Amino acid sequence: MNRYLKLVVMELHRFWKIYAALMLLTFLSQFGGLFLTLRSYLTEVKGRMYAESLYDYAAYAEKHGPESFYTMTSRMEPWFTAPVLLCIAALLFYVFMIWYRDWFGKNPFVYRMLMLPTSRMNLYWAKLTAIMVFVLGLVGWQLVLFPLHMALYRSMLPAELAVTQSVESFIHHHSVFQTLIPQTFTEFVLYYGAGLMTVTVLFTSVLIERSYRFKGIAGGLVYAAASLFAMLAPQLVNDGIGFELYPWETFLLLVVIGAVLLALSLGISRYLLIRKITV
Amino acid sequence: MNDSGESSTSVPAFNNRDPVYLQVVRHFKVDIATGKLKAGQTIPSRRELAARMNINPNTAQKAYKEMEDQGLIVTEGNAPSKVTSDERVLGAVKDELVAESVAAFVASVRGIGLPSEDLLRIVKRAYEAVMSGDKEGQP
Amino acid sequence: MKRKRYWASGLLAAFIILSIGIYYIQAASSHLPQFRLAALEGNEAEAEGLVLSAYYNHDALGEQAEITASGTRYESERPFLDRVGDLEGWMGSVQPIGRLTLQYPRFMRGRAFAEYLDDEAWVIRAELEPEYGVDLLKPSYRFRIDMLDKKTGKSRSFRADLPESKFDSKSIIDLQRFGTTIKAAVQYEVIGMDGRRRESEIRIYDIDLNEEKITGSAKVDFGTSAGDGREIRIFRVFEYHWTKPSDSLALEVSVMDVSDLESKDGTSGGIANQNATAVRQPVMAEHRLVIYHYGTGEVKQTSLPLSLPDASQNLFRTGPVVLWTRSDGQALDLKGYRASDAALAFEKKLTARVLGAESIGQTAIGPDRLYLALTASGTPEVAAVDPADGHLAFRGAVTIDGVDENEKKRLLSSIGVSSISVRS
Amino acid sequence: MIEAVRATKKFGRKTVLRNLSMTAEKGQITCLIGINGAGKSTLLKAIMGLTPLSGGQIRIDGAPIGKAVYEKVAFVPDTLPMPPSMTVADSLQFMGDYYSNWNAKRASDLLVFFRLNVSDRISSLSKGNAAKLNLLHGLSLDTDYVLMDEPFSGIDLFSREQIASVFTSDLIEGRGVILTTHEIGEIEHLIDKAVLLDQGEVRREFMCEEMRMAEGKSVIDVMREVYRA
Repeated sequence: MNRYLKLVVMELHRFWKIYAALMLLTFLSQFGGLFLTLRSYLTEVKGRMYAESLYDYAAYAEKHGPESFYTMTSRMEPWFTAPVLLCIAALLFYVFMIWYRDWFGKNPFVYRMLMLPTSRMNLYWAKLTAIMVFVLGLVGWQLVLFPLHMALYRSMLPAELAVTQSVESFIHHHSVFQTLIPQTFTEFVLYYGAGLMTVTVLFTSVLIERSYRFKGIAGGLVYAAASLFAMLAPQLVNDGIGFELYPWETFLLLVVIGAVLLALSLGISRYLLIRKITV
Repeated sequence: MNDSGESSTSVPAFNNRDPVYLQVVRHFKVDIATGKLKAGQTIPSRRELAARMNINPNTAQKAYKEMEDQGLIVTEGNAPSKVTSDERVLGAVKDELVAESVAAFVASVRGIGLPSEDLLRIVKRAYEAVMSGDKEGQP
Repeated sequence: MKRKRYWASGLLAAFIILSIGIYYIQAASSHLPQFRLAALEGNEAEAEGLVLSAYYNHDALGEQAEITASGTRYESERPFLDRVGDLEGWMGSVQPIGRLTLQYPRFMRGRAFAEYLDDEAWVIRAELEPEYGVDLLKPSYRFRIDMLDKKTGKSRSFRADLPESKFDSKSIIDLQRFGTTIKAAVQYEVIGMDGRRRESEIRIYDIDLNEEKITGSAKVDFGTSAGDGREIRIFRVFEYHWTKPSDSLALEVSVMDVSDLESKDGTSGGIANQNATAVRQPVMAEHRLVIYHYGTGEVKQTSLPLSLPDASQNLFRTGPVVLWTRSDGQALDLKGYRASDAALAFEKKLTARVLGAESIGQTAIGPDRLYLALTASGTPEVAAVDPADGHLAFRGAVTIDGVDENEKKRLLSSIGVSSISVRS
Repeated sequence: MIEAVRATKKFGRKTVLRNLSMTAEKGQITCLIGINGAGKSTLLKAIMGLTPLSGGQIRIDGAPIGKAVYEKVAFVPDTLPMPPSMTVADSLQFMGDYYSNWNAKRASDLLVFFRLNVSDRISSLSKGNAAKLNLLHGLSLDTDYVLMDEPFSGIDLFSREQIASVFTSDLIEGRGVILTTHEIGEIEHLIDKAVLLDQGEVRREFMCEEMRMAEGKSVIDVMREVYRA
């Protein structure tokens, strides 16, 4: 067990510089962008108040209405959601790089990794854990940033123009964040469980490629495509041949298919890592 | 494992064709015959020898066993081995070396077909020259 | 491993658990205000099953909510499994089909949207299936009848070909059973390219369940027909329990005078012609309630008040009574007709003032009540009218407990009721 | 004893190991000799389970290869498999973390013997120093066997001598060593057994001393016979 933990700590350490950069970038882009947007909004308001001779913010609010935090963030797009999408892309890329980096360079670290006196699945679990920690870390980071942004919004905007919104309500109505941070914890576990399953599928594709070099690439792609098709199957059944699945049946089917794919991916990965992988 | 300095036995150049362990034994015989190794003197351990002579430790091990079989060295328990103090054996070593060298010399000279008296005269002169050389310069 | 790295990883893990954990704990524990429907007049039981679909707009984003006598259910606070398993929600507002799906999932699978008869012995489903022969634009139609025997649980289906007709649009609007004969009311319409109904006709088909074929058909004749400059629009009067057996079919027939539209600009006026400068609405020339009695084939009818441009009018049926309502937001005209002979049973005028409200909004029909959405001093209210004689049986208002007066006022003013429905 | 039994390995259509059988005893130094591409490295990797065989089997002390291999056999590949950003000290720390049979005392002795600087980064090490660190990692594990892939090739003379001296030291004693080289040269006296490989097959497998005793041939002589014929 502690070898697994040591491997996890190592995998986390190997990526922390880029990870810290992603967190910092998200903060600067969102917080900085919001600050600039708020400032320009305030100058705009003052300009209009002067032009329309409105004496105080209350009058302005009466005439033009307040500006909620939600609309403020949509004003500053893409600076608010672009960093999030960038982080997602970076992590998706790292799902592959976390394996391939061991094969690169004149001294391929993979020799040493595969010669560690521990089950090779510990390597697999460590990399899987690292990816999930990175993903959840960024989700946590975003959840910490929201109250911070709202505090900035409340501090800079006069009370008359401000609309108090809860983080939860903001997330629930935001097109990007409502999928990243679902409404209930059950859904959070389901969404990120599906995410975990997707990562295992991608890991399996990588390992197929690393085990059967030439036809491996095709094998890897086929496996990923097959898994995607399997996950879409319930929906295809619904639209296709008219055998209509009730919502809870579709949901159940998806969970079962997901679990099967997860088990399949882990099984194949285990077999490849122990039997077929080559340096 | 130490990078020890000068060793009591010189490092011979081994050829690749004769069994290395026999070359080691012969090397010891020469040292005994030439007096470099005195009777009863302790000799380096097997691993030390292998390191000094840059040979395979198993080969060194085999050489020591051969020397023990020929009674050249004596090993009690795991104490370091010693050269035998049995004069008869030491004498025999000299004789064997001389006989071996003479046999090799005779084989190589035979082809020339020199009468034995002349041959003996030449050898005597060469030998005395070398021996007198030994006394002046300290080899 | 260097101690520093271990600590850093531990901290990251703790950060994740805390940030996400706290968010979801806080999200789960924070509750939006619990409004409820309280009775002002009439007894409490009337509010049972009443559901106000509302919009609580407190932070410029707003929440969808359903307010009932027991409290408020917010869409954003519903547990996931509740949402996934919610068949009735999934079926949308078509209540009876949602309940049927819950009761008979296998029978209802795949072809939910159709005409149903849910009597004590059978659930019968009727659909019109197009059969594409040579001319793709003119498919021939046939009845597809599915029957589920409630006692045995077994179901059977059969098809019966519909006779050809020049009408291009056909739909089944009612289904009844008399012994082993099904009576299906089919509405035929000719709909022009501009979406206006040229002609409209109702035929009643007798389908024998044993022989599984059409054994007779009759046209519902209410003595008027489309013609030059006249169009007929026929609608079935909405009933709450439209799947339940009934011995008669209530129809709203309106004859529209389109003569001046067609002759003047040569093109057909009306809603569809968007680019016409002044879009003239066709004028309602006649407006009738027609009752067709399945047993005798008799047609009883009476004339209904004409619709006024700025007032919304509705027709509802609850078993023996057909209600006509017309509201201009300030006053509600109500007429009750007997379904048996289409005679006027009562007439009433309910003004907002009488109801102690500022305005009268949307009307909705329940199993045995007509509901009116009201707003009184910014607070959403509901009035329930007894369809038998039009008297006010119940009045309720949305309220919230455990807050002081002006907080209550502020909260109630941020509620907007969009529709009333009854979930029995 | 490390045993290859009819080991076969194909890369696509190219057969790298062709029904190769050989043995390497514990306590002996066995040398795999062959020109590049003869399958030397592949055999070592196969023994270490770093690449799967297409056919045949590898047995270590009678047991097929599995996870336990890595506490029984140390492998020194031809390049140092450590991330470039790691320092020498990190690499020792790493080995200590994951290998229960890591002998830290011996590691630090070797550091001194090989004159390696603990704070150097792997990426900055010379080829010779990298080879020595690589060897250090392998030898500091208390294993029954040590496999070395071309330990001497392409490094400076002084490092080569240091590495050679290791073979006659207590570090190797009692352990089975398999090393590969394509030019036997000065290490002929160090090896007990020679296995001549050509195109993935064993041409000759013999004990050097017995060859010298019986046929008076050096390893190089045998090589000439095998590779010239």
